[in-house]
Amino acid sequence: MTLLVGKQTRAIVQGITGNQGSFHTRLMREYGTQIVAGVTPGKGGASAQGVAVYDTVAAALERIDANASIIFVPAPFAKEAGMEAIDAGLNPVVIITEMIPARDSMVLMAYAKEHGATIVGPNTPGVITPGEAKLGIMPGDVFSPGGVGVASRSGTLTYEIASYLTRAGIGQSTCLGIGGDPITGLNFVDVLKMFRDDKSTDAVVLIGEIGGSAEEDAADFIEDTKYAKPVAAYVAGRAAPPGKRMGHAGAIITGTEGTADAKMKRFREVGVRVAEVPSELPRLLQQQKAATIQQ
Amino acid sequence: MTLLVGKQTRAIVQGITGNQGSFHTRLMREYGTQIVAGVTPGKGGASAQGVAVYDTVAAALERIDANASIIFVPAPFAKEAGMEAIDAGLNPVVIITEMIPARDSMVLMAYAKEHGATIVGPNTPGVITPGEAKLGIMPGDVFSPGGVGVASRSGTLTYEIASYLTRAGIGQSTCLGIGGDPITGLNFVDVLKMFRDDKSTDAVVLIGEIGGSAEEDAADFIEDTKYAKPVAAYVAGRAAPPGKRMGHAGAIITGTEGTADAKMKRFREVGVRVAEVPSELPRLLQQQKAATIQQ
Amino acid sequence: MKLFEYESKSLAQNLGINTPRGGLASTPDEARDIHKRIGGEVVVKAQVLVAGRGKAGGIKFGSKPDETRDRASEILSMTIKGERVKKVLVEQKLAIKKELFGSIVLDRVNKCQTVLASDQGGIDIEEVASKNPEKILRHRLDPVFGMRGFDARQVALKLGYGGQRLNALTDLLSNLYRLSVIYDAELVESNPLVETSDGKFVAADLRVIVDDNSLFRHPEFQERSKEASAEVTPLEAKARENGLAFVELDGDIGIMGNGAGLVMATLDMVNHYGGKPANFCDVGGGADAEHVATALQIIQGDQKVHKIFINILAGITRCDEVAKGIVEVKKVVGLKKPLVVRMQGTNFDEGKKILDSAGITTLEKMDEAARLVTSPKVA
Amino acid sequence: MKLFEYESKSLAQNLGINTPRGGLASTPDEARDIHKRIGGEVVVKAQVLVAGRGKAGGIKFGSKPDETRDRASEILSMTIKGERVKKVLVEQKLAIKKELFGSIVLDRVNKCQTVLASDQGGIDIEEVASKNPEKILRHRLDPVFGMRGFDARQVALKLGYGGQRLNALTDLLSNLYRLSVIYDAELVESNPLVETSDGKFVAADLRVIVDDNSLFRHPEFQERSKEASAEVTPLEAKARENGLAFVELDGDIGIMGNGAGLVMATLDMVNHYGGKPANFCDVGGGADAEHVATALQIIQGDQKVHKIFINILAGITRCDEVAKGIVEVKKVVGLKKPLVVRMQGTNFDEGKKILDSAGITTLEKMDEAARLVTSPKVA
Repeated sequence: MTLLVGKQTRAIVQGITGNQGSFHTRLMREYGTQIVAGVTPGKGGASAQGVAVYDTVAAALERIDANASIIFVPAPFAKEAGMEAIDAGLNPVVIITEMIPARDSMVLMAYAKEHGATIVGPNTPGVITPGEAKLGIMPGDVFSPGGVGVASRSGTLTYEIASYLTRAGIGQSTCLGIGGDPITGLNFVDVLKMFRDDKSTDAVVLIGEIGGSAEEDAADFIEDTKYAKPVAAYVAGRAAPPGKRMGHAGAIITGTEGTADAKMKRFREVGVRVAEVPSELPRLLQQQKAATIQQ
Repeated sequence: MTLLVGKQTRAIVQGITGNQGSFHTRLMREYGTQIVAGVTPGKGGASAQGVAVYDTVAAALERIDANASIIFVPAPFAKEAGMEAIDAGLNPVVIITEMIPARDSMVLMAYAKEHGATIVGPNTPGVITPGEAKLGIMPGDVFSPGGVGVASRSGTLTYEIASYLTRAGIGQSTCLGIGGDPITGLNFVDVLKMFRDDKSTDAVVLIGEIGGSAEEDAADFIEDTKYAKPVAAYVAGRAAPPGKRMGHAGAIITGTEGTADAKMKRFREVGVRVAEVPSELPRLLQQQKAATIQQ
Repeated sequence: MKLFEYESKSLAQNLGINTPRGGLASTPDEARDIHKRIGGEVVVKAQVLVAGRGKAGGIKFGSKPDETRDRASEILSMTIKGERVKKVLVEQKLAIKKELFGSIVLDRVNKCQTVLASDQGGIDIEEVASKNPEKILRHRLDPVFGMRGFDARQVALKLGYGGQRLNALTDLLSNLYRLSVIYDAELVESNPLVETSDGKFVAADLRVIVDDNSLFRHPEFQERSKEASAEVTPLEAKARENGLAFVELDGDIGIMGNGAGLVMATLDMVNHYGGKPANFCDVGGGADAEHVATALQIIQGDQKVHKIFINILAGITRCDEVAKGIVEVKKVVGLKKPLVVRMQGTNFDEGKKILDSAGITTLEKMDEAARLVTSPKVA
Repeated sequence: MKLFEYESKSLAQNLGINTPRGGLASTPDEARDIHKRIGGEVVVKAQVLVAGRGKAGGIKFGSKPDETRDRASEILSMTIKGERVKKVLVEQKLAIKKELFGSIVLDRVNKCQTVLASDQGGIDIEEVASKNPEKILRHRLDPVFGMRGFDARQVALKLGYGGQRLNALTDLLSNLYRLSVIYDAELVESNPLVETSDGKFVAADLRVIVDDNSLFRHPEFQERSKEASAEVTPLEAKARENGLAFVELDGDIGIMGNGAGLVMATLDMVNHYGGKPANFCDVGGGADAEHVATALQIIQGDQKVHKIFINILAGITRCDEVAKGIVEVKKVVGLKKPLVVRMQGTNFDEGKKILDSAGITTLEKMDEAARLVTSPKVA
């Protein structure tokens, strides 16, 4: 069983007839992902990118089998789209939509927890298992199959780092964006657990950024559980001033909390190798691997 | 372990300083119930009927151990009082308060379900295990210990029937009011399950009334599960006109639904003996017991 | 509390729910003027709270304003199931493509709200329910999260709609749900809910029942809830003002007791022994002498009552208080009808003594008392 | 979006939250008049969005109206942390018994709202948090059911209150929570939250930050959110109007890129190699030529920018579109500062060709480009 998404994934695209939904349905299918249906209210009976469109997820499931969802609907409707996917038993639910009100995310995450569903995002590039399938908007060609699990709070920066890894001959098991919002379904700790239990993953890269304490929590977890797989990290935003939102809703230093330096320091304290610039990551991973093998 | 309430019960009274709360705290204690604390916001530090009063349930639990709650707070605050008891892990939660909005009850029952708590009521006389303890407002002296479980949608009528049973030498295992509201924590089916699994109970009396389908659902359950213990019933409201609320919020015949005759008919179809007048019940129970033994 | 159609529609309009254009008239001339204003053909509908006004002739059509005045005049002089018609709603006749049924009800079994809907609207929905139960669609709503867009959409889809109409019907259902939340309605029902030939959905009729227990948080209904309406007889209104649970019936034996279940059982028992109860009167738990006296006076003030049965099983209530109340009535205004009193429980001895010394007999058993009050001995 | 103290208090008053009596003044004379109207002693407070106005001298007291006018005059001529003071709040001085701290924050880790409170208010709460962390009380709220009465009561109790004051503080906390719900606030903070000598609780100061992502459902903030405020520099305001995520910094290298993380990493790398970024500018995913051109023009229009670094990792974004945007700016207004362009990914070849033919060099590696733009070679 591949982590979160793989050959076995049969996904519904919610918001399939929008620009992004339609465009990425094509790219996901080209990458090999099974997209089995689309949903757009009021467009039932149409087809988008060769995929049948339904008015509701329930209506789609009367005709096809599915086990995952990717959501592109506009922010005001994203909470309910997530609930609709959860009610229908789809899992995981990947929410690409950005600019969702924090209160909506908060309620949706509580709903997901109650129903045992995994939410990736919101405001995420999605998740990819290179060579198998992707539920997301990442360019497939910068990734390559292999053993490094990558979790990130950002999109393009993940592609940048994945392409460094790929060029250095380091393939990836699963790469995912936890999302750039203050409230996301998965945090780094959740993902560290998944990677720990995933046989295809032998090392982990965390791509953090300023704001919140996801990185510190990950460091605590690594320390407390004596995390068995090597972890390397990069934290974006050392040059960011306090009190300013750096593009992502979650990327803001409040008071003295959430600075990149503090996060990097904490990572180093628990034995995580931290890159000063993203391009250092392949080298760090190789060093860390070597060190782990020596132990 | 006694059903719902017994010697082991250590109850908190929410709304202890009100007229009803205070009065019944005295009577419950006189009956032998362990009342370990009271709660009234703003009255922390006081004492009522010799019981220490706290401002919140959590504050009470910092000082004492408790495992059940009985709620007398006014209707506008009852939903939150129930949640407070549930959050504190008290179980069961008996809600005496009447006139609670149906929407509040609906939300509270969902909350209780999510947290695995049992709610008795609202709008119930409570629950009594004769000779052991009572969490409720029923007069203790009409009940006597024995083997008949009694579940009712009404208060005074339950006392009337219990006193018939007691006078006829038929004791009761546990008697409880499920509540006179449209939405209650327990319904007859829940109680039938409890009585089925309760070793102290060897026969069951259901006291129904017009409105809703609690009696029909009980009959279905008795039929479907080939209910092993004898059941006798009385249904109040044959003389009630359609469309009129007979005192209880839940006692209303809507359209052709919820008539006493239909309920009595359905009970008889599944082998439940139905009393024409309440005073018949002791005789019916004895007959039914005899019949069961013959089988 | 049942709302009149025109009240329900006024709330609905504020939430953006389509209703037919029209107006409320108390006189035939007002009805004619409304017709003049809105033009076309109109329907004139009796504003009553009882169900079944259509079959009773409370809905008529007018193609000209003068005709509308005449129809309104007819309806305004009607009494439907005991309820006098005081107002009529004059509304444009819709260009009906299809009549649906849509409602949001309190679902006692599932402890949530449930949508009931059907593509067979405009007729008695209970008839549909019994003849073609599969024609009624049931969709449960989450008790906490309520109706989400996709809940409404799924219902609209099952009713056979797609495209723009799907979205329009989804919006209307969502707004009916919002109505139920905002006003704590135990029932919101539109029958018929009309699909017009131009693809709109209109609540052609609308019934709203507000949860009585929620009235404390609805100041907007405070005045309304005090009005004696046809839902409540004058006697009931008077009794309820005095804090009694009271339902008027058509027999001749006045009934008073403590506890809804006990009073219902009392009515049943009186019936069982061949008597006919004149009312249901629950004085509740812990009633004092004054409360009992008030109840007794209201009951004996009712012309159709020939004898009275008081049935008290005292728990919180005390027999001596009940007795004092009865004696007080005897002293102040006199006992005007034959009276049977059954008392049992708390302070029975004290109560019995008080009644004995006032020359009123008390029985201790309910059965016995019911048999007595229904016998020719008491008349 | 941060609200000014006076805006936050106005919302709070509508919910029944006690705030000091007072008024808003734009001129010293207005301040004097407000003092005359409310009497007693007053406090004059600079209305700025930046924190730390107290230490900066933005809060002064007036015991007479004329004194208040003078103090207001001083404050109205101040600039606090770069923000010009345009208005002052003139409020009655409270009879303080105790200063508390109370806030409702978005709790990222627990995915809920959390109450932070302390009986040590009126001072920098971060100082309390670092010196006496046990003095800060944390109470998590259920993400779905929010703050129930007993949640607020438990907080008030832990702050040491009982009796009538417990209930009063409970009400105030409940209302602060309601404020956070009604206005989608990611922060509601009262510091100090004052217990007055007569036993009332008053939000002496109040900060509210509205979740920017919720603005679509808050028409009441629509005008306000468009205003360029001190929170946003004029350059930022202009960029944001044009749909760019933009933060002004104080260096000299203008930065543009696609994706918040990538742009942050670009700033870091420029810093790493000894450069100083002049801004953060994220054109987002799938930017077309026009969008890129707009961004470039805004960046080169900034006086302090000496050179520009464009860093694009094309996925949805296409290199040819980016190139077209750059070339368009060159044609229409000219490239006025030295420019380093790094591009990689979708349609790289087409993009490079377009830039090559316009005489603009492109690099493919981010590191290399960052080193180049920070070197003296580019000047």
